[in-house]
Amino acid sequence: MNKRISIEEALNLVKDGDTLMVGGFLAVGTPEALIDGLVEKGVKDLTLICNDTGFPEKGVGKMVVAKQFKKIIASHVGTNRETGRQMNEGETEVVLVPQGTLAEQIRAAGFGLGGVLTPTGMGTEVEKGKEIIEVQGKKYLLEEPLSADVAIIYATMADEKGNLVFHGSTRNFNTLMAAAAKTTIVLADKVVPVGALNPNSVIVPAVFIDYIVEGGANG
Amino acid sequence: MNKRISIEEALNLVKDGDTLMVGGFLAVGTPEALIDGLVEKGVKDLTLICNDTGFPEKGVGKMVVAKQFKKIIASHVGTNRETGRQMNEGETEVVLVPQGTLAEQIRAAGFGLGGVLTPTGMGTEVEKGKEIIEVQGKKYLLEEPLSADVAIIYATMADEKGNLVFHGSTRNFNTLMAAAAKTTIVLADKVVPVGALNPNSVIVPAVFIDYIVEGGANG
Amino acid sequence: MDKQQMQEFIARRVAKELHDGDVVNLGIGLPTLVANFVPEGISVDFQSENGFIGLGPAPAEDQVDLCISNAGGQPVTICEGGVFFDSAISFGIIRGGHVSATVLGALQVDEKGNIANYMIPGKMVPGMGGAMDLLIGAKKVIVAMEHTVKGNHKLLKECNLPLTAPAAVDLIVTEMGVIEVTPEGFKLIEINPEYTVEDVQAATEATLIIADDLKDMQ
Amino acid sequence: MDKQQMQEFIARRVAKELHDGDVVNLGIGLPTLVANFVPEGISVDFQSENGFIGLGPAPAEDQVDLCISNAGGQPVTICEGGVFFDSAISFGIIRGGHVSATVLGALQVDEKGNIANYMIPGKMVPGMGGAMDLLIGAKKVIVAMEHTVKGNHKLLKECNLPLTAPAAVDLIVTEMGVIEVTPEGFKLIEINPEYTVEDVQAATEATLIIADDLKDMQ
Repeated sequence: MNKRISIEEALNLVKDGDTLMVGGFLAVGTPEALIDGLVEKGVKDLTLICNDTGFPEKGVGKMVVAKQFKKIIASHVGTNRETGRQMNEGETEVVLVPQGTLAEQIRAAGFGLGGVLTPTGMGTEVEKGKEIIEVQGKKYLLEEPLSADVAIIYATMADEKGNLVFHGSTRNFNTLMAAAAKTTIVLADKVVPVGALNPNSVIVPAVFIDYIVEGGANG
Repeated sequence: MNKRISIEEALNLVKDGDTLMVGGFLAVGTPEALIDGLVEKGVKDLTLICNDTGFPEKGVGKMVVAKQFKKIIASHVGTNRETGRQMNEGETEVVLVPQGTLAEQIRAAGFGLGGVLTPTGMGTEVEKGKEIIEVQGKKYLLEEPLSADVAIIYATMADEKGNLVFHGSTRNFNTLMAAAAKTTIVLADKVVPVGALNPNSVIVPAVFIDYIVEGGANG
Repeated sequence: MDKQQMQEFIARRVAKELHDGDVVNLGIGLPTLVANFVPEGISVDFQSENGFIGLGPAPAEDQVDLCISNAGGQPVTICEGGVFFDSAISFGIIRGGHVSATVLGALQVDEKGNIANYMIPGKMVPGMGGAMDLLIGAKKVIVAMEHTVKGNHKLLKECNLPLTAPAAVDLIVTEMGVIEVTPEGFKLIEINPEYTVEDVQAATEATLIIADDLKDMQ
Repeated sequence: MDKQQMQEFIARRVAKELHDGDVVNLGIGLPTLVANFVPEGISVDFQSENGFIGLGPAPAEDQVDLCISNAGGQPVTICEGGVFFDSAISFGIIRGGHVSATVLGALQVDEKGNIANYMIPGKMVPGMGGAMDLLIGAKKVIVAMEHTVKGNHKLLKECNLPLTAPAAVDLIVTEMGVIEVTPEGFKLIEINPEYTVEDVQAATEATLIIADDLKDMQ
């Protein structure tokens, strides 16, 4: 079981039309080198699931500028004017989801749940088209799982099995997306031998990781 | 904000009739010294939420033997014959819940969710009385949140704010119960000054912890 | 007061609502300033919804760590005793009621405590980010904003922009005064001595209830 | 074969179902023995539902760490590259389909793949622990057990004890043979040369389909 692959091999795992999860929060904790590769490769008609659409010249926003998405599911697109332009001109479908709901939907997919009930979005446009369920006298929205064909995530360090640790605020959605895709590729700043990480401090267990690419320091 | 209290002060926070969460898995990662104190204090008519009922002479099982519970919610009671006796003779109500479902119910309460949809228990006696909801063509049970008045949990180490770290397989339900009770008391083997723990390695953030008791090494 | 003085005046007043041990989430813009005015003698932890508690000030330029950023993506620091976590835990903390208070800006607030602050249809649709969860989950919701925008009311009888959350706001702090959202409507409990009650009412679409013990805002 | 030999024979055959890189959860009792027979040249990680991957053998008596235990509460070790986690993550791994295979014992299995292994009403009600999640979530469910109990059938047309999960079992390995659960029913694909097909059928309530290429079980 060797999970290490080259960046070229990793890029070949993303196909036109795929649903793609991308880790990161305003481009912090984003697998930047994989984004650059996907822009260059020109894969298209993707559905993006990401916290936000980064900036036009940083993070997943570069793929927005390259018009690689037919649909974007995110909690915030305000930092990338190109997303707004594509949305307003009807070029790209944009679904806005409350950030905590997005986190739970991705977690639900990865953890085999059929969804969660959340009070977030009740009484707002977010409830449109969703089932409302009353539990213990309080009303909640039923939010369904969100899964993907491929997740590209970032980690500060991986061991050769794929156990991951993170520094700073880079975890964000990376930990959740790891479990929620058919194929998960991690871009790690550094890869260390098996046994080098403290089993009490690993944040993402290797069981969720299919492939490891080394390099491309974050930031 | 000084969260450190004596074991006597901690025991006074548990009242007759309370719903009590107790961390631990077959008495591993159980706040044993708090269990001993509650047995001695004789608090009664409690509802227990715990993975299991430990052993007659170890873990929360000591409280079962002392007949302190009117109701027990657990995934497994087979290691404590006294629980089985009380259940069979109608002395104590026992609700058996699949372990993964119990974990999600406690997490849901702590994280403000109205419940989760799980496939676990479909087609078994577990589905009795529960709502069945179809999502994306598959049927799930709606499992509601489980909260408590007081949670007593264990940690290997706490800082003085209440940030927690764990060694080995002691986390189990401790991390989840921390957020799910009105009052959470942690029994930590060791308490260290604020700043002594690596912010990248803390497992339970202090925001969930109300009180810290030092001592009573696990095992 | 120039704009900066006005914003600091608001932020200073909001900071008085904080208590020792509180965990507080500050929105971007004006609310961020609140961190500069935490009263002496109390300790407050700031939560950053992108994944930590213990948000500290911006670092010196040569101390920047690009992996430690706030919810606006800017480099910040983490205080002693802080802790990093992922987005599921971050919003578990928020949605689960573990955040003592959130301070947010708003486009509109109405007398039922409804708030609109995430989109102007057809014009500006940045998305709600974490705002909907914060409004639902934080124990206390404080809106910190200028009382009007270009002479138009922001404190309304009824919001007409899409809501971020219904019946969510507890307290509104502006440069004109401090307003509680009560079951009966907006209640002016403090007033900036530079203004009269009539001034504040004129700048507010909804009818104000004036507190019997109306105080000066400081 | 005495009881121990029989159990080892079963465990050794189950182990042949494992593949390099698999993450496997073993139930208590007979299934635990499978860990001793992992074929050479492949690496398998064992998951322990109480909170880790990388379950290793029991430690020497002077090496016992009471904070590292298996799902039966006994002291064990963790292998290099292992990782500890809490019960929510543990069952996220299980329910989410990230466990390659689980090996469990059973009281009854029927030809639809229904399994009963957590209670005998009025007699034994230990609880399901993690079994229901494992049966729902593991990619492959292997039942490892003796073919009959005190001369009574365990492989039935239809389970009459409360189910732990419906239509969950993929493969059954006993001392008599290896049985696949197919849409048509039980299919005997390997037989212990010590028995005849008639012996196995007599010990099985449901009608067996005999594989065209029935092999010897080794």
